[in-house]
Formats: sequence, C-alpha cells, structure tokens
Amino acid sequence: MNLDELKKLKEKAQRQVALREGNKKYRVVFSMGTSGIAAGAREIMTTMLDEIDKRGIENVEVAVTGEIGLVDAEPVIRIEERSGEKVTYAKVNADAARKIVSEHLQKGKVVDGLAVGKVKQKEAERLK
Amino acid sequence: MIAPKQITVTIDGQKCVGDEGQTVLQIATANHIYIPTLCYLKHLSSWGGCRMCIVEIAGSPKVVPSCATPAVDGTNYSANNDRLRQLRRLTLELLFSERNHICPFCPTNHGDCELQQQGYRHGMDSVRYPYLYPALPVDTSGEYFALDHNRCILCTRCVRVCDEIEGVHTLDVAFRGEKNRVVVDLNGTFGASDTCTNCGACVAACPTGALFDKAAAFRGKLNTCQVVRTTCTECPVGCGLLVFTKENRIVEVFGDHDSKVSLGHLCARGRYETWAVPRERIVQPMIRTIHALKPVSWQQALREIARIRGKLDATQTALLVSPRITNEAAKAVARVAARFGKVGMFVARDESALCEAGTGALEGTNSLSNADAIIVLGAQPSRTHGVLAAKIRNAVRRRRAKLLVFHAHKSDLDQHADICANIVSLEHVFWDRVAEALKNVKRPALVYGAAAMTPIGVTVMARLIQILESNPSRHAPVLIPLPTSTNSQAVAAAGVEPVEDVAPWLDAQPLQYLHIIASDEPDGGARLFEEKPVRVLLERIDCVVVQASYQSELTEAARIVLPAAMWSEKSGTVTNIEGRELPLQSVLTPRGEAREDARILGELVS
Amino acid sequence: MSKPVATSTTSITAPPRTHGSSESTAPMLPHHPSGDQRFAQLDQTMQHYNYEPTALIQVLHAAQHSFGYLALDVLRYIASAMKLPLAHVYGVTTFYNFFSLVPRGKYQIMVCTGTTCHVRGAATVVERVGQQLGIKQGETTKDGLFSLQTARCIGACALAPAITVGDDVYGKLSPDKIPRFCQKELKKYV
Amino acid sequence: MIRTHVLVCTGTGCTSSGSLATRDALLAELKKHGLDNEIEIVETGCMGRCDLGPVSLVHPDGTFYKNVLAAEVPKLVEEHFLKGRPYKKLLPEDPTTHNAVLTQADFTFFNRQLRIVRDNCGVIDPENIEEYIARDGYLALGKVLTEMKPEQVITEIKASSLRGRGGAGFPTGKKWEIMRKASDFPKYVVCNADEGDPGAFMNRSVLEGDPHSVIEGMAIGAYAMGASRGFVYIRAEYGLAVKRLHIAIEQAYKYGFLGKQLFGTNFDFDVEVRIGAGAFVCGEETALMRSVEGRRGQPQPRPPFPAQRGLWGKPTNINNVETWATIRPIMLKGAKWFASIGTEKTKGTKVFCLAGKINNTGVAELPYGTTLREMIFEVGGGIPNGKKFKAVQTGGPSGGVIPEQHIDEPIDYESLQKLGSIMGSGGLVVMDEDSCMVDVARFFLEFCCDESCGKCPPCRVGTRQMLNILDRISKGEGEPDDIGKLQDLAAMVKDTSLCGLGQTAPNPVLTTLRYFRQEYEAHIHDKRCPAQVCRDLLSFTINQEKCVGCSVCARSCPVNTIFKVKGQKKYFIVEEDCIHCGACLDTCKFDSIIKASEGPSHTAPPKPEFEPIPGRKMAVTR
Repeated sequence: MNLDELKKLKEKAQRQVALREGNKKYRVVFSMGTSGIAAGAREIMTTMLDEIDKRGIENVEVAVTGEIGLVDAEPVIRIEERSGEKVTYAKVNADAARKIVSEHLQKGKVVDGLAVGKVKQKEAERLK
Repeated sequence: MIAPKQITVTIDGQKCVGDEGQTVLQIATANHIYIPTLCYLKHLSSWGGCRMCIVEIAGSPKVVPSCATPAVDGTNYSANNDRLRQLRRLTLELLFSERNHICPFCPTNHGDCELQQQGYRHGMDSVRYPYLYPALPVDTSGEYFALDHNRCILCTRCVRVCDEIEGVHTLDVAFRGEKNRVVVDLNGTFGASDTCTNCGACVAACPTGALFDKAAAFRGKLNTCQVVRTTCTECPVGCGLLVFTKENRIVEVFGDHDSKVSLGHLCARGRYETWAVPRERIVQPMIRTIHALKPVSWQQALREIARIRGKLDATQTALLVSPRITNEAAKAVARVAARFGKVGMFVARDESALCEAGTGALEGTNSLSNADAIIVLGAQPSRTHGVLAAKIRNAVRRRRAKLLVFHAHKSDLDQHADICANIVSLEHVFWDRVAEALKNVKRPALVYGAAAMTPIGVTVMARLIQILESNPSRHAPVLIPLPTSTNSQAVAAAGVEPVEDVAPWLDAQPLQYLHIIASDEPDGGARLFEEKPVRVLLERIDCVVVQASYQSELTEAARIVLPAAMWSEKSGTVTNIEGRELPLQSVLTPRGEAREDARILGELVS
Repeated sequence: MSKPVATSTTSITAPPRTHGSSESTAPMLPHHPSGDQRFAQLDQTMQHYNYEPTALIQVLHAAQHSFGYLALDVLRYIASAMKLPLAHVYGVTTFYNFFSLVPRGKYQIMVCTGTTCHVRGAATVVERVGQQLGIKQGETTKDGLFSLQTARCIGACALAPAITVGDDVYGKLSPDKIPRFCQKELKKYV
Repeated sequence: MIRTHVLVCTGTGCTSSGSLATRDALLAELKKHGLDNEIEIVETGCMGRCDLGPVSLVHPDGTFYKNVLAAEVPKLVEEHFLKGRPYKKLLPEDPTTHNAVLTQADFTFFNRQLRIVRDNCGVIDPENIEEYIARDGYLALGKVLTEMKPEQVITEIKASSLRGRGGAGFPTGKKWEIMRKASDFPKYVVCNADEGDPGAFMNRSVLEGDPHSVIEGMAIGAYAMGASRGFVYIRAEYGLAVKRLHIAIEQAYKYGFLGKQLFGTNFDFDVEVRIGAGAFVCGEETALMRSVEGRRGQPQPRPPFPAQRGLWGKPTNINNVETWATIRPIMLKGAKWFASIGTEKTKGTKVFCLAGKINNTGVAELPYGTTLREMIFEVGGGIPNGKKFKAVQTGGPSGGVIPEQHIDEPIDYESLQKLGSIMGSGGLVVMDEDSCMVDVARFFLEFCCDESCGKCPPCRVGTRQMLNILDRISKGEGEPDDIGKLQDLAAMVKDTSLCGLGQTAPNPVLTTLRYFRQEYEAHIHDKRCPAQVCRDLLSFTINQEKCVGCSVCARSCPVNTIFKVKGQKKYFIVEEDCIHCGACLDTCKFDSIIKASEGPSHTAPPKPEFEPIPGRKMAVTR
C-alpha cells in the first residue's frame, strides 16, 4: 500500500464512521408518532434513505422524533441545518421525498411547493 | 585484534586504569581495591543479585553492583564508605535471617564459607530480624556431593557454572521470590538425575555449605590445608588440579583456574574418582606362596625377580606397560627395553594409530571455544574426556557452533548435534547434507577418537577433510586426536610399541617372564582381561610380575606384586593431547612402601 | 447484577507469523508414545514457533490449555522437543503464576485481589466463597469442579470486587452477595 | 442507508456486565422491527465507564446509555429507535450536578476529558481496521515513511517533550535517540503491555479499544530507531486485548502496514505478540526482556541499558502502550500542538484509572497538571455514600498514598514524587474513611513480597521481614519500636534492591507512615483499628435493644458462634469463637449488630445463658 492508496481507502472508510462524527450539515428529522407511522412515515423514510444512499450524499444525518405537532399534515419531515435554519415539509410522498433529497439535501434549494414554512431558530426554540 | 581503549576511573579516591568494557569490580580488583562479593565468580557471567559489591557513582543517589556495571571513563566511584558498609551489613543480616545458617553444623564452618567471612568482615554480630527458617529438604542422593537448601543463599553460582562451564544446565532456580530454590532437573534429586555429569563444578562454586562434597565434609578446613598444584592423569586432556591435603590425606580436589588446558574445570573422574572412591591400595611388595600373596620387603622381592630373570634368556622376557606412566617412566622403559625380549604398551582398540598420529595442535582444546563447527568422529568425549565435552557443549549451546557427531554409540552430545549419524553405511544424499551444514564454516575443529582409525572411519575422515577443504573461506581444521589412554602418545613417542591385542602379542613367542607396569590404572590393570585369552596365556607364563597401585584380578594372577605410587604420589611430567608437557607434583608421600614406576624399573635392572 | 459472559478470550495461539524463515531445522518428532492427541497438538504449537527456545512460555500456555495443567511428563516432552534443559523448563514454569504443576478444578474461580477489590472487601470475598464451597484458597472441590484462587488484578477495577469463573467475569460482588452468587450462578457450571 | 450507529461497548468491563447478550438482543429486536437495514450495531472498545456497564452510545444523537441489559433492549428500541426519544430509565445521572445525562458532553466525567490517546476508544470498532483508517489510521506512518528521515522523527518527538507513560517519565525522544545511535544490529522495539499494577487498566482499555494505534506507533518508532522487529508483551489476564491485538496485527499485515517494504519504502517491520504468564515483575524492562526470551522474568542490573544490550544482547527500546499510542497523534498534529498541552515539565495528556471508593469509576484522559481534587471530585464525582475522602493511592504497589491536605497538588511526575509517591502507570485508587492505612500498606507490601522475583536479598527477604512486622501490627501484636524498624528496613530495601520493584516496594509503607502515623500508633499502642478494617482488632456485638430475634445472623455465622439468649427473642455473639468476618453485620436487617474498633476484650458484655440447640455443641460457657 502506498500513501495515495491509503488516502483513497480513508475516504471510502470515512463514510462508515461519519455518523459518529456528528457534524453534518443537514439533519433530517422524521415525525414518527402514531399518526406519522399511520400515514406511512416509515416507508417515506426508507425511500429517502435509499435515495440519499444512491446519490452518495454524505452531509446528512437522519433521525426520528415523536409527534412534531402537525397531525393533519403527516408524514412530516423537518430538515435542520447546522446554521439553525429549519424547514418543515408536510404530506410527503415518495416522489416528494426523492425531490427533497435531490433539491434540498443535494443542491441546498428548499422545495418551495412542499415546505410548510421556514422556521427561524428562535421560533424553533419556542416551539420546543 | 585492536587493543581495547584505556580508561581512567577513580575508585575510593584512587586513580585506576583499566580497559574499556571492564566492570568496576574488575578494575578495582586489578588495582588492589577490595570490594566484597558473594554471587560474583570470575569466569562466570555476572548476576548482580547479592548486592554485596554495590558501589556509589559520584552524583547519583543509587547504588550499582560493581560486578555488572561497566566502568565509564572519568567516573568517580565509591566502593567503601559508611553507607555502603551499612547497606552490606544489613543485606548480610537479611541473608542470615532467611534460612538456617547456624554455623557449627555446617561443613564449611570456620573459614571456608564466604557468607560467614563476610559476616565477620562487616561486623555482623547479631541479627535483629526474626529468623524465617523454612524447613527445606537436603538432597544427599548424589554420588559425590549433597545439596542442603537450608544453607543456600541463591547466589546462583552453581546454576551458572552448570550452565556456562559444564554446559549441561542440570541446575536452575525455580519458583519465585522467597520460595526460590535451586532445583535439579524437574525438581528431582542428584541421584536420579540423568543430566548431571557429577563434575562437581557446582560444589566448587558454592560460597556456603549448601553444596558440599560428601567425602570432604567435616574432614578439615580447606584454609588450613596444604595446597598442591598438579595435573590430572585420568585422561589425556591433562586438566590442572588443586589438591588440598591434610596430614598426608586428600581432603578435597578442585580444578586449577591457572591451568591453560582446563581453566579450572574438571570432570567427575578428575574431581572425585581418584580420591573419593575407596580403592584397595597395594602398600607392600608381595610374593605368592602356595596359598596367597605374602608381604615381603623390597629387597626380597627384587632379589626374587633377579633370581628368576637370571635363569632366563632376555628373549623369554617381556615388559608390558600402562599408558598412564609418566614421561620419565616412559624414558626409563626405553632405557631398559634392550633387556627384555619385547616391550609393549597396552592401549585400547584401534588406538595405536592414534598414538602414532602424534598429538594435536597446542591450543587444540581451547580452539574448540571459538570453533564455529565441531565434528566429533568416532569418539565419546562426554564419557571419556569430560572437560573436552564441556567445551564442545558450550561452543554449541552458547555460541551456536555447529556440531556433527559420527559415532556408533549414543551420547549426550547427540541432542545438541545438527547432524548425528552412525558412521557405517552412509549414503550420498547424506554427504550433501553434511556439506550443506559445513558450507559457511570458518573455523572448524575435528575431534576424532579411536573408532576413526578403523577402515570406515578413515574413509569418513578423508571425506570430511575433503569437504572442509573445498570451502574457500575456512581456516585449516583444528585436528584433535582423542585417545582414551592418558599418556599413550608420549609413551609411544618414547619408543614403546602400542599393543592393541595383548593376547597375540603374548602368544607370539613362549614367555617365561612378564613384567606388567599397571601403574595406577583405576582397575589395577584388570582391563587386560577384557580379552578372554589373556587370562589363560598369563597362566602359562612362569613368572608374572605386576607393578600396580591397586589390587585387582590382575594382581591376583601375579606371582610377584610390586606397590606402585599413584597419581598423587608421583612427580614428573605427562604430555596431553595437545602435546603440552604438564607437570605432576607429588601431593602425598607414598603410602606404605609404594614407589614411583621409574624408580622401580631402575632398581629392577641395576 | 452480574451476568456471566462467554468470551473466547483465552485463545493463546498467535496468528501465523508472516516473517522469518519457516524452514525448520528441528528433527521430525516421533509422536508421544501414549498416542494422546493433545501431544500432537503440542507438536503443532512448537512447530509453529519453529522450536525456538524463546517461545517456551507461549508453548507452556498452549500445553496448559490442552492438558489443564503441566504434568512433569509434559514438561519433559516440551524440554526434549525444544532442546531445552529440564531445569530451565521447570524454572520458567514455576516462576509464573499462570502455570500449575498440579491438576486443578474444571473451573478456576479467581477472586481478584487487586487494590480496588481489596479496599472493597476482596479478602472477605475469598473467605466467603471458600466457606460456600467448603474449600480454602488453592484447593479444589471434592467433585473436581471448582478450584479457588486469587488473582492479582484482572483489570476490572470498575466492577470491584470481581471474580472470574473459567472465562467468565462477574463484577460488583460485594461480600454480602457471595452466598447468593454461589448458590445461583455457580450452579450453572455444575 | 444506515441512519444510526448503536455503539455497544464490548470491552472486558462491559462484557462481564453482559454486553454481548445486549448486542444479541439488540440485533434480534432491530430485525423484528425491520430496522436492521438502517440501524447498525458497532462493537467498540472501552468507553471508560465500566461501572455503568453495559454502556452504549447512539449516534448521530450521541445519547449515552448505562446498564443496557438485554432485558431493557425491547423498551430501548421502542423508545429511542421507533419513537425517537431518549429512554430515560437508562440515562445516567451526573453525581456532580445531579442532572440526568443525555450525551457524553453533558457528563462531567466525559466533558472534562481531553482525549488524545483514547481518541478512538469507544468510537470505532477495534476489530475493523477500516474504521481506524477512516480516523486517519496509518496516515502518520505513511507520511513518516515517505516524507521524513528517521532523525526528523526523533527531532519531532523530542520537540513534543513526550515522556514515557510507563511510570518513570523518561523523555521518549531522548530514549529513541540513544537507541538510534546504538551501532549494533538487529534492533528491537517492544511494547510493554504487562500492566500489572492492581487498580490500573488504562493499557487494557487502549488495546481493547484501539489496538492499531499501538501498532502504528511501534512502526513509526521502529523506523525512527532503525529496528525491524517488534514485540508486544502482554499479560495473559487480558484475554480480550490479546485477541483484538492478534486481529489487528493480522489485518495490518493484510493491508500492508506491517511486513516488508511498507509504503513502497525499504522499511520492513514485523510485530509478534508475546503473552506473559502472571508475574508483576515482568513490567520491569529487563525482566520483561527475559520473559520475551522465554526465560524467568528476573531483572538485570542497569547499565548496560536495553538500548545497549537488550533482547538477545541487541539494542532494544521498550515503551509502554500509552506512549506508543501517543506517537501517532503527535506525528499527525505536530509536536507544537502536543507541547501546548500539559504542564511546563510534562506535556500532553495522561490516561488515569479512577477506582476504589469513588462515584465515577473508570478510565479518563486528562492533561497533566489536573489537580487531584479535580480528578476525584469533578471527574470522579466524589466519594459515594456521603463518606469522607481519606487518601488517594497513586502508582500502584510502587506508589504511595496522598492525603487530603495535598489534594490540590497538580498531577505530574515531579509533584507526586515530592509527596513520596509516584505517577506509575496512572492508577488512582481512592480511599474513604473506611480504609485502614496499615491494612493498605500491608496489602501492597504483601503484593510486592509475593511478586518479588527473589533475585536480590533486600527485596526477597527485606519485604518479607517488613510484611511480618506489619502483620503483627495489624493483629494488635505491634511493638513500640516497630515503626523505627520498618523505617530502617524500608530505607535499606529502597537503596539496595536491584530493580524498580524492590526500590519502590517500601513506598506505600513510607507514605502511610508519613501521613497516617497516628493510625499505626493506634494499632500499636491502643490495639485499635480506627477504620475498623483489621479483623483481629474488631469486635462484634448484638445490640440487645434492637435485636428482634429473627435468627438470620445466627444462620449466617460460619463458625456458629451466635446463640439465642435463654427465654428471650434475642441473640448474642460469643466473642471467643468469633472470627470477625462480618457476615452477621451484612445480613442483619435491623441494624442491631455493632462493629467496634476496640479489641474484643474492651467491649465483651457479660454473657447471658443460652438456649441449648439440639445437635450443636454449646460453644463456650465461661
């Protein structure tokens, strides 16, 4: 093995442990309360995970949480940025999920039609 | 070789010069500065365990053992000051409290014990700590010596000497900490050990009474004995002996460290068999009457011999001598040879060729110590030449010299050998292996015994020499012939014909008178009877005169028996396998009326 | 509470060495006359280390692993195969706590007596385990199942007082828990 | 895609608490819920809090769970992985702040730490070399081999002021330089993983958690010093560490980080594991080398030093696990960075083992210069059960105890030495008011006496004589001049012994004498053990007021010396046969057993008449 090979191997291997480093740009939070699961949040999550994987996007971590509070709009996804920006998507279906991945997570563009509102950090604090 | 760099150190305020690489202790000793020691023994690796030889290095609070610390140029050492003396005294106190060191019951009491001496020297007149005294066993099963663990201070001198000098490593320290104990093999006994060679080097190395010679125990303090330096005549290696005597009695025999041949080491034969084994001495001339041998005076015996010989023609007489006689006796034999029909020296089978081959290189045995390959051909040094075997073992075990053994008999060397084979029926493939083993050898040595003189042995030897010579980077192999008889080569050189087969020699012409000089052959010369016809042939001879130190079957067959001096009563020289002429010093005055062989011969013909 | 754990942690054999010459100069050894397979295993271990004298401790580990203890004839066998003096082998064997010259129980109960365990009552733990099993330290139960030993710190200080039974580690066994431990947990080994 | 990593500690501590069963239960439970494609279980080395085991860390949230027993797994999976909220029951409480802890960052024990050596421990799977590579593994080796000359490496190490972590604190760079200059070949490097100090397990935790860091450090060192063969000498007691080390070495060979011509250079390096067999003295350099050579581990005088004549008489460098593991971060981040941490004389961080009577037991890495107080009361969370801090023992059997008045001293080599103790390998055993200092000294001395190799008389006999004196004192048979005798002997053993074991064996005695002389005097003159530890000086009686006659104590007594008082529902301990084992005290639920530190003769109350017990011989009726 030479140094370049090692560096390449490192890049590849880094993805394995990236989750533990904890400094991703995006954090995708799925509302996984009873109503969320009933509305198919699990399937949406699987779809989204596959899509992220397929596109090789690395700067994302995915988490689940309890009811976000928009029962009527389930499945609900919230994307939190490290900067504090938060975007919530409601009534996400499989296509929407893929679109969110390709647009928001990959290109950094909020998918306007689906977003139910940009929540500033202070507001987010209040909501908690 | 480049001379080592000189260094200067200060020890106890005294400027001392020494060589780089020398230890502080070595330099101090060379400059007459005394540093007490217990576990240190010259010629052995340093152990540094006893903490007696500790010294201070200027500028350091720590003490270091001088026996193991290489001296550093320009350093200031303190070897004797109050702190060191106090620490040494406390160490001694702890040693005395550890095991049973009650002196009156110890064979080395009063002077022979280094522990006791150090106790006195350091003013250790009481032990402030409770005696621990575990009850430990005493191993008295050994043939010549015993081990009393209660007196052991675990200095490991015995362990090191067994490993580093004798090379058998029968002893080691086992267990740990306060349970430490010297063990024989797998915690066995000397009596049951099949690795112990009974060389007794451990006893000689022991600073206390833990290891002691049974025959010497309580026979006298060594420091009040007379000490005589002489040469061992048990085999042709010619080891140096230090014989301790008291009131014309041998108390103890140790190896002589000044000996150029053995460097202080001995084998069981040299150290014990000559004095610790009781043998029946002949102390007076005897003439056979109808019933038995009857003591007579020298005058009577000599007159009787003269009477018998006077009646005979010289051709009807013969003189048969042992190879153990001194060079001086051999010359005497040569001088009187004309007066006998024939003169011969009885040697072992196939050994006459060895006698004629002459002796080996002057530093032959020591060159084993730096040989990188040793070939043993047709000899069993571990049985017959213990000290040489020790040198071979060490070359192999410590320096990883190659060892090739070719012999019909098994020996303990086999386990160390790279190649070990019977010399009959060797195949071609085998020789390739030998050549391979000897490929990069630079300093080979070839030790060969009588069996190398058989036709097949000669072939093998030629082949080996051919292999060795085909190697471009080698030195010429050091050749060490190894006869089993003590002085056979020198006696042969003096003109006495070696006789392998005594029976045909005796049978060649009708003899009326046979004079046998058995000298101090341990069996009294009885080995002649190993050839069956000899006994019958002797019976046919009218007068057999046996001149020997010990009674035996041979003396039983004699008409006249003459008392010969034994090794410790002789003076003169013997020549060893390297051709060194080594001095024999008489240690004791001859027992009874025993006389030296040469003198008897002289009187016989005068 | 403590739970037994089966860890296969006592495997002593090293992975094959990837360096050095593998050419063995040692003579082919005849199998041990008893025909005991464990000797063949031992041969393999020694061969793995190329009969290097420096591997003695590793070989002794392997031997103790397969024989349970180091009988004198096993030591003799090792000594002759590795061309080592008997006394040396004996000296090394008895120097190290890990090796036993006498048969021991099927399971070794090792009570850790490291510092932490000591300040948390290890001495009483040893005593109580002994009382429960009816043996003293260094002894083996009559059924040959357990022997009781102490260890110099097994490095489980956070779980002091700790005990190992065979390969299993049990922690936080304060003296008052010992009767229950012996009655419940040790039963699993019977 | 895997969205969550569940890190399950499978170090020795947690496996003994059942973490392997936890792992299996987690696997099964995740599968049951179909989560096995998105949640991955990673087995890691020690996270440092074995006392809370089995511990687990969930990423990316960083939630830290304690006591994750297999039985808790279904609930944990439901709460955390399905519902996405922390499972409160398994969250630890910080004993300093009394807050529930959510992540390691919230935990004083963790957030005070600065992890350099243990950076990967508890984060990566030690049996997977790629996870190590992902965290810059073997990058330092690659750079060193391809971009630096051996001398430059040594200059860098010297610039970092790294000192050996094994105990004495010798400058590593200097040690390497001496070795580099040795002209004899071949040379060897050795990793000392014979962590024998009772109460210390930092090396174990590093080897279990991040074995590659040690191997990489050794390879860098070997390159710098011109060695091509290395040995790791490891205790046989550390089964898991041995196993993981073997796996790591095998993988390193497979990936080309060990073996021939590493990184395309001419540098060859082989590593072998040598397993010790239970001898504390083998932690001493020269004894260790003898043991690697397959011999009795008996030390040898120095000089000659290992760098001159080591293994098989050849130059040898020995560093301990922690030192080797520190090399890599220094080479990656630079000597300057490293030298900016720690105190003036001692740079970097040290892994400590906190154990004994302390709330947060475990392994913690902090910069040198942290005070003992910070260590014990902040990182360690103080003393449990409201007891009083008495002393902390540093440096194992070679160290000493440090009492409360010195608790604000910074931890580094010099200040500990000034206090009569040593840094040693970094074990800190905390003792509270229930620890008897005579007993502690006796314990350590017994250890040294047992572990003495027996080569030199001061250590072999001297420690035994000292131990005998202490034995007497703790039995109440002490004599007035015993303290003087102990001091004399201690000084002699210290000065005269051959190796470090003997030279430091008296330290515990000397420091306890220095700081707790009154305890010795209480034992000797008053025949009293103030901490109520020395058994022969204790007495047990039953408070007749409180006793309800439940008979539990009588049944628990191993020597049957507790009898029922005739005609009453009370029990009574007959002092003559009592062995002071304390079984009655442990079993009594009514707090009616009185343990007293005065000898039995002081306290024995008059003996009442007992009820005869069928089948049992009445003990003493004096």
